[in-house]
Amino acid sequence: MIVCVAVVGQQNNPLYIQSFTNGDDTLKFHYIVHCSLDVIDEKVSNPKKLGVSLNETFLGLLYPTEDYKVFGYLSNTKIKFILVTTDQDLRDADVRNIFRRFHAAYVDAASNPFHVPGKRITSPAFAERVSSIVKSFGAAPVP
Amino acid sequence: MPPNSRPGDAVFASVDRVNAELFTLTYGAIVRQLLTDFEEVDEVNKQLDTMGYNIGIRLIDDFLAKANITRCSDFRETAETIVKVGFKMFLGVTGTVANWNTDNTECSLILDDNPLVDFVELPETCQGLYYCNILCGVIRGALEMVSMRTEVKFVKDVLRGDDVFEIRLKLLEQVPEEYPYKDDE
Amino acid sequence: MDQYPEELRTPPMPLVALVGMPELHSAISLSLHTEQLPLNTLAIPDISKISIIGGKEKKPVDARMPPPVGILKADWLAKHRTRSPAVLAVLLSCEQVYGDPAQWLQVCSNIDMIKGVIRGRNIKLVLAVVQPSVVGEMNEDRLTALRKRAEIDAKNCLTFITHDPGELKRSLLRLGNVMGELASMYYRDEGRRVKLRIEKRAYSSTELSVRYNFKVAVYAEFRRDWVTALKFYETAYSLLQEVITAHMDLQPVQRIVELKAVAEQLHFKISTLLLHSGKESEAVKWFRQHIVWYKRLVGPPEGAFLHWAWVCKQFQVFAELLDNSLATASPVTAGTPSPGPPVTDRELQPGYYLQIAASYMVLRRRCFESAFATFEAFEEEGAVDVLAGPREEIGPPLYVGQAPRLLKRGSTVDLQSPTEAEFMRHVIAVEKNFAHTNAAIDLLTRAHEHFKKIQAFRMIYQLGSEMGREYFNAREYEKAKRLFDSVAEMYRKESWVSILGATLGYLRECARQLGLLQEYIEYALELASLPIPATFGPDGQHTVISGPEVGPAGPLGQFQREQVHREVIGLLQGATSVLPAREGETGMAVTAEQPVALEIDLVSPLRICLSAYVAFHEQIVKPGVKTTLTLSLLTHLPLSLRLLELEVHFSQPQCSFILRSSGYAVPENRLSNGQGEPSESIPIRNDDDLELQPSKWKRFTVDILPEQSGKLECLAVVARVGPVATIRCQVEGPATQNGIFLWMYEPGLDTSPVKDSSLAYFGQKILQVEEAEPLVHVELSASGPALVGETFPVRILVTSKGHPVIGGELDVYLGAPNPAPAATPRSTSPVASSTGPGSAEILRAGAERDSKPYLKFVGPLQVPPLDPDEEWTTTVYVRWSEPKAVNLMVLLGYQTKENLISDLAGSPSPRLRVQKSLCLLSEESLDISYQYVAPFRRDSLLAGGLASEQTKPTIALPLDEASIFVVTVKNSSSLKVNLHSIDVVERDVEVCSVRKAGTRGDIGSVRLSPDEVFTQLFHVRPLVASSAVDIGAIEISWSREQTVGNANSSPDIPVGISQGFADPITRHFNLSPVLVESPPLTVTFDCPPYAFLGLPFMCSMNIQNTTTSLQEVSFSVFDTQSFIFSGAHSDTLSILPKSTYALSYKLVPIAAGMQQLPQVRFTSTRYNAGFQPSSLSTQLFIYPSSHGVDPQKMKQPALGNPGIPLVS
Amino acid sequence: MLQAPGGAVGSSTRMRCMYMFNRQGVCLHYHVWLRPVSVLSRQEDQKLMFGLLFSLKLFTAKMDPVGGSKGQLGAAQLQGQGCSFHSFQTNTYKLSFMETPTGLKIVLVTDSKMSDLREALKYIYSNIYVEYVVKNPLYTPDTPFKCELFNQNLDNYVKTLS
Amino acid sequence: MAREVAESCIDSINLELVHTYATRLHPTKPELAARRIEAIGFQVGLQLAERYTKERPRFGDHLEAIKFICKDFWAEVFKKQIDNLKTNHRGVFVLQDNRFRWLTRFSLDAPTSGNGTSSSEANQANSARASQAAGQYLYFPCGLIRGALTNFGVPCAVSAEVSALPACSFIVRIKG
Amino acid sequence: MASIYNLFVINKSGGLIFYKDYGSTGRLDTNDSLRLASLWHSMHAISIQLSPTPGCTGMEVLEADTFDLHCFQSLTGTKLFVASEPGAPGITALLKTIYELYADYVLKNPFYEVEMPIRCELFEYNLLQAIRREKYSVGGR
Repeated sequence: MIVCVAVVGQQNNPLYIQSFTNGDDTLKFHYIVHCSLDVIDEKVSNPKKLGVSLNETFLGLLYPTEDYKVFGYLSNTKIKFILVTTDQDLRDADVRNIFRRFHAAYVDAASNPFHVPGKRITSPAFAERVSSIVKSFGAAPVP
Repeated sequence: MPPNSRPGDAVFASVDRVNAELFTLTYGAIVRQLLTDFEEVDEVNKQLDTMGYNIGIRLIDDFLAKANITRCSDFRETAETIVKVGFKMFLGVTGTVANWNTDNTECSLILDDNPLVDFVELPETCQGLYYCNILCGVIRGALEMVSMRTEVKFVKDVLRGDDVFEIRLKLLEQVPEEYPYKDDE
Repeated sequence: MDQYPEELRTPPMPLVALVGMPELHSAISLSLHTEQLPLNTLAIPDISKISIIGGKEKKPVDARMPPPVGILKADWLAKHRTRSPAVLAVLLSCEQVYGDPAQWLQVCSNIDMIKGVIRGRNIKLVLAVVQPSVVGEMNEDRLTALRKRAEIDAKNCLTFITHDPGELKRSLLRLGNVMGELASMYYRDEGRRVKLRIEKRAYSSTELSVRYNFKVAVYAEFRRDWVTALKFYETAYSLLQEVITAHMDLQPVQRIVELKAVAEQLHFKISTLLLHSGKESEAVKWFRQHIVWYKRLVGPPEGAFLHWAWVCKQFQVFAELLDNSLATASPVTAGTPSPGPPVTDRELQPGYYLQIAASYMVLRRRCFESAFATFEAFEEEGAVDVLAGPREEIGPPLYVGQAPRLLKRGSTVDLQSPTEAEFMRHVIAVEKNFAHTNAAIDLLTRAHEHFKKIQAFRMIYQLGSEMGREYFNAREYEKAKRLFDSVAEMYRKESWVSILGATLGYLRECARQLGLLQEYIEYALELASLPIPATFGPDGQHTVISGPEVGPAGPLGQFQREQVHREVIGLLQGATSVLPAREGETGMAVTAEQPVALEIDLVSPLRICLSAYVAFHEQIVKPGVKTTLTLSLLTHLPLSLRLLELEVHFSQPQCSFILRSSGYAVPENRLSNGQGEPSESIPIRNDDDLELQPSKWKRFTVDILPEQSGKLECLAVVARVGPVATIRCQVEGPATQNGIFLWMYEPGLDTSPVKDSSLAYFGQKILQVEEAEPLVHVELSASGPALVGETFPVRILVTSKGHPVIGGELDVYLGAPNPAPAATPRSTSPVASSTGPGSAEILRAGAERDSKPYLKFVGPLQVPPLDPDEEWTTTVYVRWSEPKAVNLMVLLGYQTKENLISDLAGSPSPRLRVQKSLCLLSEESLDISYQYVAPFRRDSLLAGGLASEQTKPTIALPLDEASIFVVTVKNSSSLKVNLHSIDVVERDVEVCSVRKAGTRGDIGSVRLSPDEVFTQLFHVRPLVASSAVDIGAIEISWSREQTVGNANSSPDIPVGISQGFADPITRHFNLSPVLVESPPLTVTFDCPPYAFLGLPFMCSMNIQNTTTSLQEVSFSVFDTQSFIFSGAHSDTLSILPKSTYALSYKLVPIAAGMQQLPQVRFTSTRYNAGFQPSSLSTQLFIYPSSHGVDPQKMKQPALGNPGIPLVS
Repeated sequence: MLQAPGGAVGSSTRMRCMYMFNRQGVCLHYHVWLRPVSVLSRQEDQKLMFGLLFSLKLFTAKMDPVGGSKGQLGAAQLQGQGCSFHSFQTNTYKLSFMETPTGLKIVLVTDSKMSDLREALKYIYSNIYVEYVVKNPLYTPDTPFKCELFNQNLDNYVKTLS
Repeated sequence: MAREVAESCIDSINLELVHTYATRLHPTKPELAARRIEAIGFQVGLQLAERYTKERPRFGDHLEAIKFICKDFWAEVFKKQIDNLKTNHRGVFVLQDNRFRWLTRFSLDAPTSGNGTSSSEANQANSARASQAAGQYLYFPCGLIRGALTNFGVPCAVSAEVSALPACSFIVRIKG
Repeated sequence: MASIYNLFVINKSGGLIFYKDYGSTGRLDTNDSLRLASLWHSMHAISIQLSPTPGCTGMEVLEADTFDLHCFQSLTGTKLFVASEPGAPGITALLKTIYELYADYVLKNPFYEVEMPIRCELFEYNLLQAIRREKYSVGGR
């Protein structure tokens, strides 16, 4: 299940970061997401070495931590989308699909005239959409 | 509906159309810029209304021509036309007219959707903003060109949590045509 | 990893043994070691020591044996690598073999003994007969006999030739091959044997099959058969898992420890092998599963820390393995297709594992701390750690992963192994001395190194904060603070507020612990100002950031920000104090003794706490003109902030001012205490509202009155938060404002500091104050052209038009005539060096008491202070020594006000300058010429003059004769000039006397209009003959004609200064020296003053010889048509010394009017020089008739009367 | 001298001229193809024309033999109220007239034989005036204009009229 | 099927946008007005860039981004592609549109010739006025382009030139 | 059967000298008819002034939304005009006939004063006949 989703801006500043656990461990995810930016940089800077198909938005598994897997997606406008999941093995296709919906949600949020590009996303609608996406992925609060 | 005026969707089908995104976003950007320029919401509402007015006085001709309307002297029928033909022809949406007052000088134009507000979420800082206020201006301007002085304002706004957009339309007077040159004749 | 024993770390090497002929051992073992598959050699000096060969009799296993008390024998590996060889080589010298039977028997018995030893261990045997020399024949049947004895086939019995290096080499090689083969054969057999058992499953417990598989694997390794080895290790590994799952019931700690130790060993082997064969990702996947599987095996809580220690070790070791293999292997490629989730790049980074290891190290510490606490609680008195007992009582563990044995307890393992309690006591005792923090930090540092290599800087900073946390836990606050500081910097840059917040929490705490008040406040302010409230989705539950990492600040959120805010503001206001770091101490506080003055420059992270923008409403103003300034303050503190005062500082201090909250009463001691109070002079404006609302612009609009020209920049504002707490904040122009970082990512429309949109774009924090217009009028006036020699007055009029003139200095100097030098006045020094020296000079009227009426002008004139519309005038004089046009330049420098304040400020109020120039022409007033004239009709022969005729004509005068000296003065100027006197001053009266001719002595004052000429005659009588007589000089005194307001002088000469012209100018004109000589001959011409037409008359020439010698003079007369005469036309006559000869003619005029008499030319033969009277003196007027003319007159001879002024 | 630029060039010889008035009687546009005679100054002419239109409307509105009760002659009317007219003809010319609800009056003067021009006027209004004048960003509504595009398109169009 | 509106809406809003800022709000400060209008275009550009590239792989380089503008982006917004793209290979691109949709209705007063002025010079005067007038209406599209490119990580400055109505070209200068 | 609504006769100075209503709804009272007449008179004059080409004699046909108006002007300046149903044919001819009747029965009437309102049964009678003859329906009687 997805425990954390994040949108990170062009300046690598967090635009939106939301964790879906009940535990008081939110900061942990900030660290994880933030570090995953390194991996994204690496992947983008030398795509072939890491066997990413050139310029594909979906970056695949960035890295696993002890308890999580971190997936990445980089839009054409250098917006990064990051998923933290607990699942051991996920089908790329599924994750890709999640990201696509996720991106779509972002694009609409970004189209809100009152959303200034590059700023944190506070749109409730967006949050709503995101959590529904997450839920649809079978996210259930950890007991 | 006035005689021999074409039905709204026919007109809409006939006019040049563009993807609404550009329009929606442009309008949004303008509103935001105005908000940054004049920090007061009321001032922005005013500005939007003025802009609408200026648009209206031009747009009316486009409308009459495309919708093939040769005369509109009856207020009731005019209101209908706005909602059924006007909104449809320009915004691709139709609404309804409701809440006529007894002497048929006031009514509500009701839209449950309009392309201006796609993607829009009002930040709490902008309470009191009538996001679509430009529409009021347009209607006012257009009607003035067909010699109806009106007062147009939003009373319901989905963005503010209402169920529909409701524009209150009030006819102040119908200006009769008179000979401008007093000197001779 | 290096804590592993050698035999585990390195791949095993076959072991062989040598016996006999020790002298050869070293050579042989060396060569064996260098075999392509090297062999370790166990060298046994002689047969008697053969027993050291380890290993026990192999007895067949049977199922009835009880399950072993351990899984892997602790020493088994070591034994096989060091003590039980695979092959034994016996070296015999040939004479032993071929020598006398006695020795031969010895050999045989040895062989039997050896066979005894190796039997049952099926160690392979090799015989080598050493032939040290060529001599000594081979004896085939002895050799075969030997073989028979040793029961080995021929190829294992070889001869070893040492006498010839080539041979030796070959022999070594042979020996090596044979032993190599045998060795691998041995290990294969051993392997087979064990495998057989496995297949038979002829034993009770899985433990054993683990062991056997392990053994098979090891034997395979001996044979370098990695594949097999790997296979069996893997089986062993999985069997072990069976063992564990078999009895998952609560295990005693020791058991778990053992099992995990075995697992660790097996896994180590596996990963080593995988990595060696370049299968990194395989290895990684194995490791993953390894961890996943064993992480669960925590065991009883009191032993948890052991578990985490173990896990930690797994990671650390794997990291090291990976590191080594990466160091050797070619660059890894991820995503090699293989089952299971792909291996990411990260997982091939040693750093990745080290970091995780570190986290487990931390976990280990935590668990230990709790375990230790409980242990302390229940530990009975005086219990001792038996396992820490003396050496001899403690035996090494029998099996891998078991505890040491307590030997004195008894003989069996069960007795010897410690109880659970003892064991725990022991491990806790050990763990107590373990420096977890250092270990963790060490791991982190190493991880740090690795990530540096791949520039994963975010990871690096995360490691940084982890280290920081470790130090913080270890109460090493300086170190922690240093780390956190650098980390914070990074998160600010990345504007990851949440993490930054946590870091600041730590920093603030460090500052508190270290007693750093200022920093404490700064961290607190920043923390409070962070845009944390909604770093999360809007849904309520998530508005705080929490987790173990948040540290002392506690969960981050609006509430906590507000707490921090109240706390720190209270501190600044002096209301509260920080709670002390340790009990009994007093917490830090802001007091008069310990005031706080914070600095917020343009890059300070505290700008989010307070930032200031200013915009002048104009770009350029004139000094002294009021202009408006908008000052905007912004704070992002969570609660409103009330300022007591707000000082605004400008580059021109006199513009600075203070806004003072009307509520605020300044404490008396403010002045006394020495903190940033430059300015009680600063004007104070009361403003009742100095309260800043969170994230809302506070805008002040104030009037500024700049007085100095130049740029006026608003530098900073100083906000007084508490009586002794100020925040100084540098200001920016609104145009530069593009969101305050961190907050610029916050939603909400960012409004600009100034409301007026155009000001927002074009507003400047710098104001250009123009130079004040010099409102002073300087006027130069002079009258027309000047005359050389006179002191020509120029009037300078300074009029102040509008502003006062203070400390004015007037500089006057001459420049080249127009075009005037464009260069600034300063560049050309006063009193024009530019114009030729002395051609003109500037003078000043001397004071009354001064001897000289005029003084040379030096240095500038001081101008008295002038009030607006006052005027002041002065006059300077110019005197020319030669006609020349010059530019008179006047430079007035002054200030508009007293300079004292600004002098203090170091910036003198600028001097305004006015420059004026006037082109002056000068003319030569008079030009003077003179000539000498001989007396009338009396000519002297002056040889000198003649002699020097061809050379330059020097004027020669007859000695003691009164020659006439004519001085002509012409007015060459364009002005009327009064000529007061013309005199000749003799140089020496004895030498030559000069007398003014004419009756009137002084000419009085003659006025000469331009070009008018005046002539004055003198009689010059030289008294001494000399070649150069200096007669003296002409002295002319003149003055310009007084014209009061005459037309041609353009600016009227003000009456005041006309006196400049009044006094006459005297000019001297030196006469060039003349030649004076006494003439040898003098001719005096004598004739009547006039004659009548037709009437004859006489005229004569008296030739006087002044010499004492006879003079011959020839003469010739030339006719003229006006006269007829008789007498010789030419002749030569001799004149006696000192006598006179008269030569006379009678002439009859035949024409009337002024007629030229016949010319006579004399030539002195002596001096061979001719001369004739000037034609002028030989003219005569002829009356047409005598009628009306008194004939009497004709009688007396008329001498030319000198003294008549000849006016030409 | 009232010959407008590019007027007659190639355009149908049957066209004479065109007037456009706004409701305030301002002549927004005056277009001449062929007008040998014009008695009055341009202003007078235009004013007179507007006057005529206005009176004619009053006339027809009053005259209207079928429309029911009508106010008395010259009573102020709302835009588009009452009976209006669409053309009249004399021996020398025909005048065709149209008025939009916005009070825009378009007058087309042609030779007297010209057929019914109501459609033509509508076309000129919707496809030429609206497109090239109203939608021209440089055009200030309700002011006189002489846009090139308008002229071109108008000329091209009237060529097609018989 | 994406939602549609009448093109008149776009035209009107553009027209009024310029009128509001250039004529009503900042009549005396043309460059301020320009900035505002451009800023509005910029935001829209950013957003459109976001929308239009939702489903496509990332651009490899600047040129790809520019081409995208010329083709897909232009097509989306103006229903046609840029007619001609030139570059000096040193970061300057010229996008030429021979019939820029938003200028098609631009029409000036016909030169009131006939009285002396030769139509040629009148025309010149005209086109001069035209470009001057049209200029204001190009700040917005300039903003659009800059916004989109910026969002693609191509920081640049964009200016426009009107040659002969309704043709115009946009000059993109890539920064750094 | 096209219908005629009314007939106006105006003298050269624009005075209404004859008006007959043939059944227009909401018929005109005298004042109105007088005003309309003079209004027509002046508009007729204006129409001449506005002619783009020379030789204009003024409005002949006016096509209104609900009726056509045909106008005949005699050389003496007398104007006759009728309002008829739109597109009613032959009105011009009718007017001619009416003019002849005017000549015969009005002008030749010794008691008739020129330029003065016409009160003359004969004229009216023949007028009606003529209209009938030309087969125009006249409303009312």
